[in-house]
Amino acid sequence: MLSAARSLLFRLPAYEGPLDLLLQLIRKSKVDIYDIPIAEITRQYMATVELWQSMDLAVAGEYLVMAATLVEIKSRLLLPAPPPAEGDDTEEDPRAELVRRLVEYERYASVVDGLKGLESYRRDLYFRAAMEDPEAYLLPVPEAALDGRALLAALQRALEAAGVKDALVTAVVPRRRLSLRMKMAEVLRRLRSSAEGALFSDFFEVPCRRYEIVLLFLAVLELLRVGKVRAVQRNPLADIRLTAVQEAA
Amino acid sequence: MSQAAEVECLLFVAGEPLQLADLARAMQCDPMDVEEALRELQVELGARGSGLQVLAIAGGYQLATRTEYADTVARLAARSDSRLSRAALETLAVIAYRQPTTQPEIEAVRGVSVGGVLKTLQERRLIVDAGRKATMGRPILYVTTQEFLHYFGLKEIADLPPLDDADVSAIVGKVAASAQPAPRSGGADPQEPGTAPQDDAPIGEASS
Amino acid sequence: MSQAAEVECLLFVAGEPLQLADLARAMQCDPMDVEEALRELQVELGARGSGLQVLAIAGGYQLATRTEYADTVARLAARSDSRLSRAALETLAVIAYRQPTTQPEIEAVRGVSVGGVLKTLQERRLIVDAGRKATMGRPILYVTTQEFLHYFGLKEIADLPPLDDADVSAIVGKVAASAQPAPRSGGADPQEPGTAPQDDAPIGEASS
Repeated sequence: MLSAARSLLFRLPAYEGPLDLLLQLIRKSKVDIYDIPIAEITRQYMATVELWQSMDLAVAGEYLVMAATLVEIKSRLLLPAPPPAEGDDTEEDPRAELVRRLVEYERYASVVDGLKGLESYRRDLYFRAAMEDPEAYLLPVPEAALDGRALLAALQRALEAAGVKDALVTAVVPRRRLSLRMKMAEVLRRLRSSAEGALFSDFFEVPCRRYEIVLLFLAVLELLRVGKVRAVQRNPLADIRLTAVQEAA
Repeated sequence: MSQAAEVECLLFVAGEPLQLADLARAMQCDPMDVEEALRELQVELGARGSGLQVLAIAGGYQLATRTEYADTVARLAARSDSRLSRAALETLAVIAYRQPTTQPEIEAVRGVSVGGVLKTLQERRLIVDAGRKATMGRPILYVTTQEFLHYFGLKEIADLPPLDDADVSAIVGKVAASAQPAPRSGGADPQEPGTAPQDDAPIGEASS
Repeated sequence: MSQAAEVECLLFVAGEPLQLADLARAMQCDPMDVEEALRELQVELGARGSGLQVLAIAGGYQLATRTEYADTVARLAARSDSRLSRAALETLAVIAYRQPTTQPEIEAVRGVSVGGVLKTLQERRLIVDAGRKATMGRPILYVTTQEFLHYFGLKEIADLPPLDDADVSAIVGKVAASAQPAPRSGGADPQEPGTAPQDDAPIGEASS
């Protein structure tokens, strides 16, 4: 019972509406779509809908409308056939309208797999500058179709993309904020404040941005070059101790 | 200098589908010469085992990578998996084969409401609003776009896989001769997507 | 499948110079193999008289048209009906709502380099250079033009649809805050495109 309910749960999203559910029931029962055993199919349909309801799933109104339709067709089939209307030689089967809708729906549903195939194939093709925006269709925007709304939509698209690409956004800041000179002054001031200097690793505060690491490294190299700082490393890969060179008094 | 190389340069720099007329103007030659040059280019690309190919897509011509190289390219240009849902594909199918068509008509075919799906498809520029139908309520008419063709790698609407028309009309005749108006050419024929909407012809009992 | 074709695909989709390391990663091979593949590709392109060539440029590699075809390409670029690409439209949108704004700010929003797009937009007279911002590097300030208004059928900039969606404003604020030297009111507010840029304040204790 539980497994039955669970399998239904998994299958639930697979139904694209009442027509889809009906078609799948008809296929499963291996009956002729033009001669639907309406009582049996209605029973199965109602059982499915009731199961959803018993599982507290919100059943869309469309499924309930279809349930009512099925019950109505069933009851009409039970009634004795009305006398044929004058001038009408064919007797309308109460199922005809439903069958017509099912067939019509199936026509379109059946090309979906074809479209899926085309979609997959197309997604394996890449166009020029696809790296910038792989989802873009790379079509020019027709001038006539453009107005302020298009522009607003474009901005929103760009901003949403930017919201996702946080790292890229924040990476722009440092370019103009820090200079080597500033960093050198900062390092030197810190080293001068203590007789034993500081460890090279002490300068890195987590989280540390890449540009800060590079800048710090360059600053230390420059200070070493101009002879304002001394570096001592006890053995390979050990931490480097930096000390400020005492200025001649 | 060869015309094949010229056309290659143009397709390369454009990065979007170019029409024969655009190419002919830039190459200062006849559209037929352009077609010849396109064929030559395609042959040359194939002969030297190039990673590129010429595609006839969305009403024009465009250079694209071959599918064999999709994995390599994907490692460089990561894309999110934003394929269309089945609901979106079904809705698109109805629009593509019946265009121009309206929300009530689509809902009649699919048996579910499609407002949200239509909005998504419009945002992705796969369908577009093409005026209003001259029936009660004046519903918006939807048609597919060039982007739709591009999304599915089609040159034109006629390239869509055929909806099995003959079969269906035979079936329709059998089960519901009285329910279906005479098979019309407008909506169901994928060859003529541009056929003017026959106003207020009851399209497939949409209102039933 | 060949490595020359793989490298061709990658250079084709990139649209900007790619470094050996990028190519090697996507091709899952050694940088030396990439160099070999680049040489092969160059030879193949030459042998079949292709309009394209591999350029070693700006520390990377890029596909480009050969100079002989410059005139043909120029005639395409000059076509009167040439329309805006999606990249151009998004860039233009950022400029329209944030003007005056700079290339680094636009790139902060769009997450990609926009140098080529800015050039195109300037050539089409949709944006124009309006002086330089008084920040480090003194980047060029861009604003939209009369032609821009004409193109979009606007009477004035104030006719642009207001940016009132809370989500969008939040993102604008966030992006602006990170793109600006300090969280100031001026830059972060898209409603006040005319706010004068303030001077670069020295950073904290570094100014000894």
